Amino acid sequence: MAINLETNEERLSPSTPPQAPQSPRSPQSTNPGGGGAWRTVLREHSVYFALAALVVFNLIVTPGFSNPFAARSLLFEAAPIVLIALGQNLAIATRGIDLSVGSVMALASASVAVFLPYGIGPALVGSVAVGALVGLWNGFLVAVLAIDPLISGLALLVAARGLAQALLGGSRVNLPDAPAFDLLGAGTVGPVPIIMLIALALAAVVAFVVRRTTFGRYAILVGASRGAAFLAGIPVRRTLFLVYAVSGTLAGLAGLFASSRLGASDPNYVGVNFELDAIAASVIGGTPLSGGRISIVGAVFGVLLLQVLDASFIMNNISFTYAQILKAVFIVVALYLQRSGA
Amino acid sequence: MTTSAATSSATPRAVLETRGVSRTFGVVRALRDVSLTLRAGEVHGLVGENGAGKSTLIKVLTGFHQPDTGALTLDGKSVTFDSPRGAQNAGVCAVYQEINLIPERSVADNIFLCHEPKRFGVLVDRKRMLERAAEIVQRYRLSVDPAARLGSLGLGAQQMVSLARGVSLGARVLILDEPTSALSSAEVDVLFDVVDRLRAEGIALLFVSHRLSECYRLCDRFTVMRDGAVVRTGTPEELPRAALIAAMLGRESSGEHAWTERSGSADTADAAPALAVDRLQWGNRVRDVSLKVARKEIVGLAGLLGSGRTETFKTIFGAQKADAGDVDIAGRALTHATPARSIARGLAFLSEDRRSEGIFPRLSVGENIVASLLPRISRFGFISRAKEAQVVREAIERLGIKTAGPNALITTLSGGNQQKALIARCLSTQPTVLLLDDPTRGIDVGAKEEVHRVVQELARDGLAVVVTSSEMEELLALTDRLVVLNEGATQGGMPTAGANPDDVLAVLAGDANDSRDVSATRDVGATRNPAGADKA
Amino acid sequence: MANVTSSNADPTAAPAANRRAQLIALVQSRGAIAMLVVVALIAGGVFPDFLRPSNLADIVSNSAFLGLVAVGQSLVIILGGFDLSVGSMVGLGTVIAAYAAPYGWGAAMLAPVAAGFVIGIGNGLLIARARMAPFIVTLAALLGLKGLALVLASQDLLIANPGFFTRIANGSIFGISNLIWVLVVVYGLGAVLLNHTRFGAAIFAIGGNEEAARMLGVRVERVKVLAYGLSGALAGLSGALLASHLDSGLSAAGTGYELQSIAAAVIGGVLLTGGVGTMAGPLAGVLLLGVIDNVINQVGTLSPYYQNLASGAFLLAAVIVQTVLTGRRGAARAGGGKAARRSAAAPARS
Amino acid sequence: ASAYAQDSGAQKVQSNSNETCTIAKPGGKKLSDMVVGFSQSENEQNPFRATETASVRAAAKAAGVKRLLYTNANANQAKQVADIESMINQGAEALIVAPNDSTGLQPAFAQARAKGIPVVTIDRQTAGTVCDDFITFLGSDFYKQGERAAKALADATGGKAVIAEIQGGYGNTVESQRTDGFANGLKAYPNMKIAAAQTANWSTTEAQKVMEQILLAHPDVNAVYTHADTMTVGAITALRQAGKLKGVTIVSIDGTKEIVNGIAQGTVAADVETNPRFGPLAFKSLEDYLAGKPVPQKQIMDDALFDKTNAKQSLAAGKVY
Ligand SMILES: Nc1ncnc2c1ncn2[C@@H]1O[C@H](COP(=O)(O)OP(=O)(O)OP(=O)(O)O)[C@@H](O)[C@H]1O
Ligand SMILES: Nc1ncnc2c1ncn2[C@@H]1O[C@H](COP(=O)(O)OP(=O)(O)OP(=O)(O)O)[C@@H](O)[C@H]1O
Ligand SMILES: [Mg+2]
Ligand SMILES: [Mg+2]
Repeated sequence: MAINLETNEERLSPSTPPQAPQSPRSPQSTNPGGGGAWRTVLREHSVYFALAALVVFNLIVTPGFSNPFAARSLLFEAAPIVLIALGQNLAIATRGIDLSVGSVMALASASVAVFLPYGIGPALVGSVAVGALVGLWNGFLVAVLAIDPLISGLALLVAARGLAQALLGGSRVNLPDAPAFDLLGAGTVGPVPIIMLIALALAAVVAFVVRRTTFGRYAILVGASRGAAFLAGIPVRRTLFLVYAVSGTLAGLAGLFASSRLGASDPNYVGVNFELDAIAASVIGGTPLSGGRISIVGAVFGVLLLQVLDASFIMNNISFTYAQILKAVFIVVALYLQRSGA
Repeated sequence: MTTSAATSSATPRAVLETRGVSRTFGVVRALRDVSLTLRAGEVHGLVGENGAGKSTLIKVLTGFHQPDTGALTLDGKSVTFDSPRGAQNAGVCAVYQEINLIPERSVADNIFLCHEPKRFGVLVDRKRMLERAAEIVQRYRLSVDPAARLGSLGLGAQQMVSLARGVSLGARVLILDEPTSALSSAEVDVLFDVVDRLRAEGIALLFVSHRLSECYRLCDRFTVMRDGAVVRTGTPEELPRAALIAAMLGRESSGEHAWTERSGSADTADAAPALAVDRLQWGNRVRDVSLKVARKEIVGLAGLLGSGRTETFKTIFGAQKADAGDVDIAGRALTHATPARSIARGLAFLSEDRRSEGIFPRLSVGENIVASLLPRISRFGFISRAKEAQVVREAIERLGIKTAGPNALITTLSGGNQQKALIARCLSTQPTVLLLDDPTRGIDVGAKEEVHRVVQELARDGLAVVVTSSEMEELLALTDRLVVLNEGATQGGMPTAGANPDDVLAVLAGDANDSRDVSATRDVGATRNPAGADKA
Repeated sequence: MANVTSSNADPTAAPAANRRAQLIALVQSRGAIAMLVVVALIAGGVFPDFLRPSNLADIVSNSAFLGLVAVGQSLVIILGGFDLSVGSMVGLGTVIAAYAAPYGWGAAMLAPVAAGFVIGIGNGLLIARARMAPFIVTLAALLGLKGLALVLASQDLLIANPGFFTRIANGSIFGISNLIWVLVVVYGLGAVLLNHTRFGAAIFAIGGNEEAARMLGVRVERVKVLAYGLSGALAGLSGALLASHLDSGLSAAGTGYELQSIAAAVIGGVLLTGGVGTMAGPLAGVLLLGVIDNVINQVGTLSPYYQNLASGAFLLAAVIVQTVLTGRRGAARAGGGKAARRSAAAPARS
Repeated sequence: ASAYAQDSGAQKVQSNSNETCTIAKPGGKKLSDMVVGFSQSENEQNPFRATETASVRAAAKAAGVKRLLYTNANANQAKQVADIESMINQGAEALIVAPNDSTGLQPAFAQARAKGIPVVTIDRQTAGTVCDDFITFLGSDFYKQGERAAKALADATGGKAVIAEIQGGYGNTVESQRTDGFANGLKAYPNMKIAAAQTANWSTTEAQKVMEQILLAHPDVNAVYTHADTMTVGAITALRQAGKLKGVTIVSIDGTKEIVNGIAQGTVAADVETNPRFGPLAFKSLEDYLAGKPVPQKQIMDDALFDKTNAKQSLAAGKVY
């Protein structure tokens, strides 16, 4: 019988002693002094402040950023990542992780081309269904076979992309002009892409599910303590299974969105390293990797933050090499500021 | 019983002292202006309600927390410990309330972590380490294999390993934070034996316990804490039981042992018992368990440490799959049991391992309380906020959980209040059968009374209760009858009316003698005759 | 791990349960080795060229680079963390070695190791002191170090004066490649470090229960920082040897090592939850990955997409076998099922 | 030498170096009783790689080799060394290598040399001693490709343009030579300015995003140079979505069907060919070498330049891939 599970599993996250929780919910954790209060607010909402600061900076410095098309283009890029960040957040809340999402996007993208001969409808549905299938398989591995999600995700990350490439013989396949793809790939309402609206609507649904449904609560309870959840009669396996299935399905949808945007099925480049962006966005948005907590709104803003960051490098023509270093520094500093002062 | 024989005449030398120590966590003032003196060759008792600040004080003494204000002196010299390591090196060691060892490592590894015997100056001498561990284990009559994985031992045995470690470090100040809460009375005797020996060796000891009888048996001096401050100090003579309790609670109490006698109103006439267990088996830990509990009855499951009480509960509850045997609830068989199914059928189970199987850290008190109830306060999967809030409010009120509010984090509560929240979780599903594994472990006198009151009320209202406790007196007072468990098998029972602990031990001893388990015999022998056991 | 039965243990106590527990422990620690042998034998049966000594030697020597990284990675995982930065560090290591090579082979070997150590310490400080999540810190390092390597070497750097430095990785002693010697020595030292030093005991303790380790007097911060430092240094060493092997500094070298080394460790029975692991296991894991690559080459006609599919499937199969054999499955239900039985099956009190 | 299936897209050699390699003692071995190994460097996600492998496979069949071994290093230099070693262990007697990098094949070459195995390197040049490490290099001149692209772009824009350059993956000689060659080619045209240069990692997807954002930051961009057709596809999508496809002149490198089609339709100005059909020439070089004939150390391809004058014919003749 393992004791002290909770500290044992702090590993994915900052190792705060369990007696010293730093939760926004704890009344004790707010500093009594007036000076500390605003600092706490700043820290807990750092992702919003950081995004605001970055946007202001870009508006002043970056040529073309104030162009409404800049926002539009950013939102197009961000929509698929928002979707996979949603699934990722659920997985992280259960103290897991889903590394397969980027490759699942590629597989879904390849599936669009594979199902196209049967019509546009089957292509749309089929690609998302393939994502769901991979998610179910991942869920089976994690929930039933109790494989560590990091490893099952890693194996799927490699295998799903291989499968995607094998399906299309490694090549990119252009999608035909069809209203459905045009709508997803280029349609906007005002400056906001339709796919972003869909992603936001799904984010709202997930946020509601997390807050108000048993499934959402189960996910958090399972993440907070697996052992306690089991004894409290919570359907641990079913919850885990569902979480990964949802994550896979959302990744499938993200793959469809990305393909529509590209006007092509691209098994090679769709979703490469997106899992890392989704994880980073979640953490920056306030969902700790050690589970038991979740912040959907934070994750959405985390995704936007990283997208704006990428865009500011490209638009200022900062060489990729330096951009990568700067991005790394930015992530570390952002998270450091979130932690310190606690 | 050993008492402060040598210490009453001259005041012994002060070893570790605190002066005016304060410590706050956010808005909680866990310690205020605490001054305490630990003397060589003296056992100092630290008592107080749950959340009084005892554990926090200890963590300050061992360098785990730094005091906000105040100072520590060791041998008259001012010191600061920046980490438990620093304290350990200065000879201040602690056996913490929540067992803090490494479950995946061996007993010997745990005992010698950070002070392993070495070879060639750098390499760990494993052979010598195992030998020395075996020596220590034998000297303190711990029946554990030094090479065994610590996690494979029961909590009690782990507690003893923790103690063995403190001793092997050659500490000058040894702090024991509720060391007995997981021990059975036999083990407690071994522990006390050790403590007596250490006292004779001139070591300064700090002893924390919610079992006042133990405190009186062992301590030379008391410090009473309330709300983070020291309210009284004095010798046992100066502070008799009633005064001590009054000081702890800040009011008069009905007294520690005023257990309400059970009226014995069990519904034994019922056609089907509320819970019937027949020849239950699970691996080699639960070998043959049968018991029947009627509505309104409180049955105690008595046994030595490691006799399989916890495993029995878990098997009944479906947390582990029985290999054989039947469980009936109100006459209907419970098949393919899982916790969820058991709960739906009216069972409720409270684990003895609060930390890893009880609380959901990071979540609020409210969320902790309703965890098992979610299917019932939701419709089509949507949780009803109003019902949730109502359940939580009622539970906090009913059990008197001390919390800043339903949204406070469970980890900010003291151990006893966490326990109450977990009991509230069990009760929330309105069970017909309650399985309580050591429900009063680590909770204070006042809270204990409340738990007893609640349990007895529930039984009066028609529940069937099965309960264990590491305190035999408590078990006798609380229950209608006992079922004795030995090595995973039930061995008949006895009514508790008029019985005393020795009677139970006699039953246990008799059974143990029949079996070939020498350790059980030895443990019981130790209880009755420590001196004789010494020679054994 | 040492499973010495002490004099205190009663040999007759629950022998069956004991044996089962020992069996499980054996599978956990030696399963990867058994799997390696089985896969190698099958491969040898199907592809006659596979078992040629020169082929086997090449597999081992080519595994050295990932192998060194896997040693550090395993230490960090046992400690309860990750190091995702190792792959980029290998690439940066080759570049640094190429820059240092004109100052002699000693500089070319030492500079990458020192750089890796310093960078690892940096990771460690952020993780242990600032208490940031290892996943994120080392992920950022992965990005940053890759960028740094590219800044230093936007093109491939040919090592100017090859000489002795390039013979280090390509030479042999007693007919056995130097790389194999290095691999053996590093794994040997790793095993001693892990099982026979206080540092190793502290690593296990922190991975098993960090809070407890701190209370028991382990200098948690220091050990963590040092472990990440070691991981970085070993990645640097791997980079130096790779530069010596390939005669050049390649910023893209080592890409993907982070995940491969984690996979090797897990196949080798290191638990991702920390606190459990050996050195022999990960070595077997690395060699298994090498064998898979080699077998895919022997098939010859497999397109690269199927290679990905095959290695993903293999990784999964290996982990499933591990999980099923060790009965860790119950862990998902924590407190129930086989996991609990496993603990119950441990040596009984005597 | 026409034992190999010839197609209209076959490579033509533009220049042979004067220096040659000749086998020391021709052993009279014939390709038809030999095991030949082909080490591909990168994933066949790129039509270039796929065509290259197909070409080598077809030529091997045509030459009637006993067995063709195939490995793919997945862009991992250390793996390529291991791959080549494993093929030698499987009994390869001749090797065709598409190096992943400009350096780093030394240990593999050393093993081949020790066993007297001739090596032909194709498409990317790599460090090594000619005739010892490899007998010949077949491929394009990437630097020159960059220069030709610059000239083509200048011709198409009349020598005045604001250029966005979309580069290949960093840390790779192909990328750096195409960058440098282009920059050098532009020196002759003072009115041609590079406004932004960003990598898109050879990826269509990334190229689309990069192009989009460059257009926002530099609305005045009216010319695009990309290092590969894969990325041109993404750039075109971005330009179309921004409604700028008409006003922007595009020059690319590779010569894939998709882009040459674009030339025919008027979306793309020019495409510098990189011919991946190395199979026939590689086997011919091996054959000659084994027969004791001198083989030129460097055989640089005569790359076509596709523009609106020849796009339709090239497509019809199947010259593009
Ligand atoms: N890290 C912490 N953060 C916030 N509050 C804390 C922390 N540690 C302790 N407290 C609070 O300090 C008070 C004292 O707690 P402590 O654990 O010392 O009590 P105790 O006397 O040991 O109680 P028990 O008998 O239940 O163990 C409690 O109100 C507790 O909630
Ligand atoms: N002799 C033993 N051998 C193996 N495991 C043991 C032994 N004693 C106890 N345990 C372990 O300790 C845990 C609790 O033990 P068990 O249920 O048998 O005892 P208990 O009577 O409830 O004692 P406790 O007072 O410690 O709760 C179980 O996980 C069990 O596996
Ligand atoms: Mg306490
Ligand atoms: Mg128990």
